[in-house]
Amino acid sequence: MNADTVRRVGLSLAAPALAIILSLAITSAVLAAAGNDPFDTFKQMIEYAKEPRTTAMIINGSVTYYFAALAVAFGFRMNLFNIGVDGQYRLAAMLAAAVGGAVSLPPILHVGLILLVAVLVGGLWAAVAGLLKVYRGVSEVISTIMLNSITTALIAFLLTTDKLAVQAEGSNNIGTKPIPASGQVPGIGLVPDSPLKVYGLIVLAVIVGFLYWFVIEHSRFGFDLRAAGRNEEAAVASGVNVKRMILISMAVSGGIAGLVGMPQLLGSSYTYSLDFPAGIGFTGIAIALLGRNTALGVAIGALLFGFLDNSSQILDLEGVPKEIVMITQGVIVLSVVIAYELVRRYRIVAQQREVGRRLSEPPAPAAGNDKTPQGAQA
Amino acid sequence: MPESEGAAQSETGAAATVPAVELSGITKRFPGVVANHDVNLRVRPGTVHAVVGENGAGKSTLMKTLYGMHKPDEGTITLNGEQVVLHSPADAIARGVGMVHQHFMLADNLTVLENVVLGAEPRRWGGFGLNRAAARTKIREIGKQYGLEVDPDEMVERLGVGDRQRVEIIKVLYRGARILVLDEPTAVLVPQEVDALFEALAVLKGQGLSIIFISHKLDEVRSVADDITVMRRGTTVATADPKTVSSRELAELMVGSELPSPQTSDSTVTDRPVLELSGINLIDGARHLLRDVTLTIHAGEVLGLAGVEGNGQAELVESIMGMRSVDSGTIKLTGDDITSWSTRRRREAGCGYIPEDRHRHGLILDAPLWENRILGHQSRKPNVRGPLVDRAGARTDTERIVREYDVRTPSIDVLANSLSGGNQQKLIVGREMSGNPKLLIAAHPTRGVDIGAQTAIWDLLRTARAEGLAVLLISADLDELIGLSDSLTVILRGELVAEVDPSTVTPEQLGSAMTGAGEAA
Amino acid sequence: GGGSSDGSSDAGDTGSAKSDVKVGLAYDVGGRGDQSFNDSAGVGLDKAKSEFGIDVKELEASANETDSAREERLRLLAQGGYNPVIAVGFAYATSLGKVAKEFPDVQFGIIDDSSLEKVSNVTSLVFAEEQGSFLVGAIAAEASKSGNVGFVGGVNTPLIQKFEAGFKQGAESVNKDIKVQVKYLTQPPDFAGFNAPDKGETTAQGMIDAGADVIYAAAGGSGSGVFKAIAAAGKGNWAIGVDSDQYLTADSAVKDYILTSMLKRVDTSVYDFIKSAVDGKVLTGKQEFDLSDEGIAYSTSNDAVKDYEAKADELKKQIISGDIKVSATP
Amino acid sequence: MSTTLETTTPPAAPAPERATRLSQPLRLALYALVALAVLSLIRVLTDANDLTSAGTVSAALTLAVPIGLAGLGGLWSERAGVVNIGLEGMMILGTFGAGWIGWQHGPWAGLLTAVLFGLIGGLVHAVATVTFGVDHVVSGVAINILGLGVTQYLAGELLADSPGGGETQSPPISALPRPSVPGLDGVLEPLEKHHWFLISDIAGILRGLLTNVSILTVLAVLLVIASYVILWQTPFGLRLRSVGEDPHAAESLGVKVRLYKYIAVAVSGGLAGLAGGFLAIVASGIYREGQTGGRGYIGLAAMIFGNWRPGGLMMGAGLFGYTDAMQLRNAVAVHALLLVVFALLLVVTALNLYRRKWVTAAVGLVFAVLSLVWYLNSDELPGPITTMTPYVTTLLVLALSAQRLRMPKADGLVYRPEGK
Ligand SMILES: Nc1ncnc2c1ncn2[C@@H]1O[C@H](COP(=O)(O)OP(=O)(O)OP(=O)(O)O)[C@@H](O)[C@H]1O
Ligand SMILES: Nc1ncnc2c1ncn2[C@@H]1O[C@H](COP(=O)(O)OP(=O)(O)OP(=O)(O)O)[C@@H](O)[C@H]1O
Ligand SMILES: [Mg+2]
Ligand SMILES: [Mg+2]
Repeated sequence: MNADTVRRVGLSLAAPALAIILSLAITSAVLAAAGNDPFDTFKQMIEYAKEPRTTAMIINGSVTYYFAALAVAFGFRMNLFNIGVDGQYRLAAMLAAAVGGAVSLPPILHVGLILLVAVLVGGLWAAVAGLLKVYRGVSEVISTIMLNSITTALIAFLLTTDKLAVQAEGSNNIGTKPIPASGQVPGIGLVPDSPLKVYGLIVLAVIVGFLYWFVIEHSRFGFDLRAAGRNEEAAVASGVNVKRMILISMAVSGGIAGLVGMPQLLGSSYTYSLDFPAGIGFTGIAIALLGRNTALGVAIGALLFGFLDNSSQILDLEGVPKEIVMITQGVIVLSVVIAYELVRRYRIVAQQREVGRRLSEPPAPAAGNDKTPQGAQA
Repeated sequence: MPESEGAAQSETGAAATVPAVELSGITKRFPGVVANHDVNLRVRPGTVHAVVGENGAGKSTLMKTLYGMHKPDEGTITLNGEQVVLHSPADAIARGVGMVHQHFMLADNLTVLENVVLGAEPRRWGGFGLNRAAARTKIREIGKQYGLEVDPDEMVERLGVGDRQRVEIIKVLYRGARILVLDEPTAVLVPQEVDALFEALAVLKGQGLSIIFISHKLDEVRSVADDITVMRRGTTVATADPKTVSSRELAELMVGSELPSPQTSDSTVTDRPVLELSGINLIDGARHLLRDVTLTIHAGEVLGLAGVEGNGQAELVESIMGMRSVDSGTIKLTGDDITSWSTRRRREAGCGYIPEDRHRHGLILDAPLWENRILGHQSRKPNVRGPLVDRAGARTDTERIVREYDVRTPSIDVLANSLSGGNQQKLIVGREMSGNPKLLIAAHPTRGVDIGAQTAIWDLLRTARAEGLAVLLISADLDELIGLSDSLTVILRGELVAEVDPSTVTPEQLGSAMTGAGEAA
Repeated sequence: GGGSSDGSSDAGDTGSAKSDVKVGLAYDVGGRGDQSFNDSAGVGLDKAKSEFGIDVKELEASANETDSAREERLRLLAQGGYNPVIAVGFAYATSLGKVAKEFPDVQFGIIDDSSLEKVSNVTSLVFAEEQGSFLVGAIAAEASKSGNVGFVGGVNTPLIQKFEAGFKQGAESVNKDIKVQVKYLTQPPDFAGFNAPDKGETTAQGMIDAGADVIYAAAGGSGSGVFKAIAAAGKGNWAIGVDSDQYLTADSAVKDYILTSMLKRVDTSVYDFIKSAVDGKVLTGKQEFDLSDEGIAYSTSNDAVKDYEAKADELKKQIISGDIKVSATP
Repeated sequence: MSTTLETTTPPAAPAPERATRLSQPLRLALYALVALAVLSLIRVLTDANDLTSAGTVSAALTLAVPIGLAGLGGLWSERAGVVNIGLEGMMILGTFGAGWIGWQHGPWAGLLTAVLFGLIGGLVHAVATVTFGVDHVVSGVAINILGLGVTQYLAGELLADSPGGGETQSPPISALPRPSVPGLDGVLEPLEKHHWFLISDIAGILRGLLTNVSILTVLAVLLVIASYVILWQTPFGLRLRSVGEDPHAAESLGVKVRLYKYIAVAVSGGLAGLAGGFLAIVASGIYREGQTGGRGYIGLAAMIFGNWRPGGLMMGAGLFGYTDAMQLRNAVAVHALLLVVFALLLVVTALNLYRRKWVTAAVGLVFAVLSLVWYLNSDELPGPITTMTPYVTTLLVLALSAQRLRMPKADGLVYRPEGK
């Protein structure tokens, strides 16, 4: 048994290790092909990442990614592919920003209100796809893809000076009315001697991550969710109301998506403007898959992507095209799953060997007798 | 056992002609499992050769070897005197071997024609195009020749099991197979269909084809086979002569246990109605799936529902379990009207359910056993505490089920799909029996399960019944149905058409009632 | 990107009088080689480089990046001893606001934004696009026989709306009941509208089918599509380019249909700014480029425009003198 | 025997689909005509002549082709049971290939490269999903990231110093021929210009479809037809589809499952690459970063929309291209579309009433009224709203008709050979 656990741990470490090596190798090959010294490049990135400010930036980026990936992962847990996280968080951020800028409340309440609006908007917007799936049989893949584009148009429609937007004097940018201090979330000096503070909402990220894990792994709801995800028909037979589950999980996924924009909004920009980051929802998909849809795995994935995205800034300065990190990201996603797949296969074979060892012994009748269905008469 | 071995010797000695199939010393190992060990099988040309053995005895594996689906680790395959090495089913097909698999191998969304010709398509447009017309005619011919008529252009998903079985056989004949392997072909058929099948086999035999026939139904085996080979724990332990051997002897050769008979002991029926259906109608668009179904099951009663598959049994079960909402009529469980209840609530109220297709409706194959134990009991102790899953509770209770119901598994942490079907079934039965249910819906509880497991499951049903459980039993195995039921109802085209007395009815009479032939009579 | 690094290396030998000023420049999304806005800035930089033999470093932006990324780009340049540092595009405003504080002795320049004009070490380089658009609008109205002209905006942002506003007013100043069709190809944050020639072509085609015979393409890279559509419509239809003189850069099949271009001399602004730094009396505050200083103008390289120059120059005088006030919002 | 036969086929089964399938072409033609009549009527009422003008149709065609080709790629691989989210990435590879080679060696060479690059993307997907049995979505997403990263990286290396090009775009690519059916224009144009009921509409549509059409558009249409013939009328196609329906059954009949999956996914990639090539060479005449703008995903949607069949896919892509052309070309016409929606909803509501689906009918009615009210109280839609048109329309049509979708049975399932 003990040897077993050792092996199991070894295996679970083997996969990521294998993946990292693989992706490093391929990335290096690409770099070398273009006449850049791989080793030097990695060194650059790591050196740069070690600077306190960059570290803080990496963490901040990861916090945002984490919400996005969790949102996607939640859907995946019951076989829902929510490609719409991108639209959901943008709409949520925009409306939450508008509300936050419009009202003035005592600090905690103000922040609470903004977060609430964001979660509600994200959830409801995602629920549209849920409703379409449940009542009209529209694949959530299509509907969320369409809703992403609709969101863009909707935001453009609302984000004008005669509606929700204001334009600062002399600026060509346009955004919602800035959120007053009472609605802002102060940063945390998590990284020693970094002038840049870590988003205060990292706390929320941790909480949401914990809840995600707890609900999925330990609650009845989570069990139903995973059951429906793994064998819908069996779930129905077991009394799970799958339609309701689809609606709920779509809404929850969207609710989490609603939080994606919050760290940026409440921690740094305080307004939703034309240059508010878009496309995080798609990164979220990759990270969710990279993290096997588990709270911890996703966290690691988010940090990895955060590191690659931010530390690549230095490369341009050194004349290395920073697009290289995108290649690395793609390769990592691929090689991780391949590595996991190989390990998984090994596990199954091992397990069957187990089953076999206990069930089928060398066909010596003596050994056979006690195993004959005779014993079935309980 | 030795004397039967002797019998085997004389048998082989007697066989003058070159055997159509000769498997000698076949050994097949799967990771850690010896599925076949030194298997010897010889099939005389133009005969029906039955292979019997308990679940996991290695029959399917052996046949898959003969069909080229995997290579044997040791041993040789000789076809019509010529030793061959089969790398793929294509090789086997090319050498005239055809196989009908234990679980249907048909693509639902393709037509009968497409399923049949796949891999051996008649061509047109200079070899580029698929010649449907030619295929159609050929399929019709085969149909006429062997009485296996099926509409070539029908979607397979619309076919009942009987027709599917036919399609499987047509597939094989279409490829001009001379050696036919049928792996548990009758498991899902009613007597009339079985007879039809056997008629077809007779014709084939008459044309000199050799047939290998696998079944768990020993009477059947004895009636159709010319020779019988018995497998046990992965190897051939004996050959027997169907004319002389009795089912009991066969069973002993197979498992050393005696052939169980599903006779119910004296009636335990009470007058407390548990399930009351009145005027149930279920309509899907133009289709009237259930028409005015009314029945009552009392505590301690096993009500058998006889019917050819696809006549509304599944729909009825799903209506009772609340997986479908009926269009009219009421469903009562021990007095309370549950017509509008959710499936979960009905389960909580004491409805147990052994589904017809354990893989689709009964289990999460890639989840460990203990999680599968929770399935269907997500809202009840010992699996949950309040809104949370109680892992410890669920695990200990799974241990109990594995113990009490003799589920053969190394641990409760293995995934359900690494259990053999028989053991999977026992797990499900154990699960549904726990939380002492008032009503148990058992659909084909022993389908594809070997005699040992069958006995166990039958005993379980009896004990539960004695303790006042009401059982709705659905089965294609009419002996089982007649043997276990206190009362029998026949369903046809979604209607309850006949009540028969299990103590007097014969399988044949029941079968004709099921197929509507009874109506005329 | 890869191309940019060589900037610093061969700086020495190109220049005549080697200056020790090091200029950092951060591009907007699309970057060097977008044949449009960013390139225009690049041209100014190159000119300065070869004239003063200065050291330059160009950094590219990537799509969908956050403020902190832009911030970091500017910071890296400032830390790297580059001074002045030029940010191309209004998207840098927020991040520059922060970085400028961190590096008080570095002079920053930002194009298309003057929200930071109060900050002493930020020079706002802004343009009166509406003025130039007004002129080409007038020219369009003059050239149009159908009394129906079109405006194709790349992405629906306030900046591009300035072009629209000027164009409309200009056209109406010539023919008060002229029909002006307006279409923006995409909505932010979908900035594809600046490089979707296919969308541009389809839209222009639609405008032509709806009667337009002169179309103003304020759509960056999508303009080439507009030119295609006009060329397909044949003689008598005109396209109007933007930013640089596209008559000179467009491919031969369409160039003759480009009546004129609204010149927004980002290159000049960049050059002037760098020059001022090299000369040691760096420009500060809000530097507005407009018709008066040729920072905004319309091109006359296509002879076809000759017939309309008189009118245009007339209007130009009035705008400079302030007799005509051009509003910057539609 | 015979009695058995009758009763074992589920008697409850509805009229066999075959019957309907036979009359389907007729039905579709009828629908098309009715739809056209309605459209024409609305055109006459609103005189939004762009609804059926040649310009709209040919623009719609150009916008539909890349989506259609991408969708066709999706169809090939999903028919073989491999979900292909990676279309976008393969398409991006295609655009770059076309741009990079296209500007140096001409459009045909560029096109070939586009297909080749897409094909490589497809093979990566095949290796991951078929050989390594990786989850199809994961591999697809990874390929989308890779496609973007690789092209941007390569563009930086290969296009940075190209004349008139740069790190984010290629120099112009010379155009491909745009043939017309000779003599047609002269006949149809006057007809169209009269704006007669129905006649002018038909004239306009024909003119859009048959005159000044890019050779590549023609090729694309041929490819759709070819795909139908190959997949549904040849042994090869049957085997390929069987692999997507039930690989184990196929395997048991000697079909080389993995081989067919590989072929399908490779073809899928090639088609996606071609879609990218079309964007770069025909639609834009240039490669530009971010040119695909999510069309890969739209293509996927179009394929699902079309129920995994070439005909349906064509309709999906067509609908999208048409509405997109509409919103890009002519605001008045888009406004008129509100009336079309109104009409559509009325019809559907009527159907639902007939089917006694009260709730659905009610919902439909509400939306119908809303769209009518909206139409009457506005004379143009705000710019941003018009850009929604294709997406909203697609959702709308799906919501009104999405039920009987039937994807290949084994689509997206990882296949493992017997005993492995
Ligand atoms: N693909 C496989 N991989 C690993 N082990 C296998 C595989 N197939 C069969 N086995 C092993 O071979 C044994 C025989 O399996 P097989 O399916 O031949 O039993 P069987 O005689 O057909 O049972 P049944 O009568 O229920 O069909 C099984 O118990 C199992 O342990
Ligand atoms: N593809 C496979 N991979 C791994 N193991 C398999 C496979 N197929 C069968 N087995 C093993 O073979 C054993 C028996 O398989 P099989 O399905 O024949 O069981 P069975 O007893 O025949 O079930 P049933 O009673 O439903 O026929 C199981 O224990 C299962 O673990
Ligand atoms: Mg079996
Ligand atoms: Mg078997």
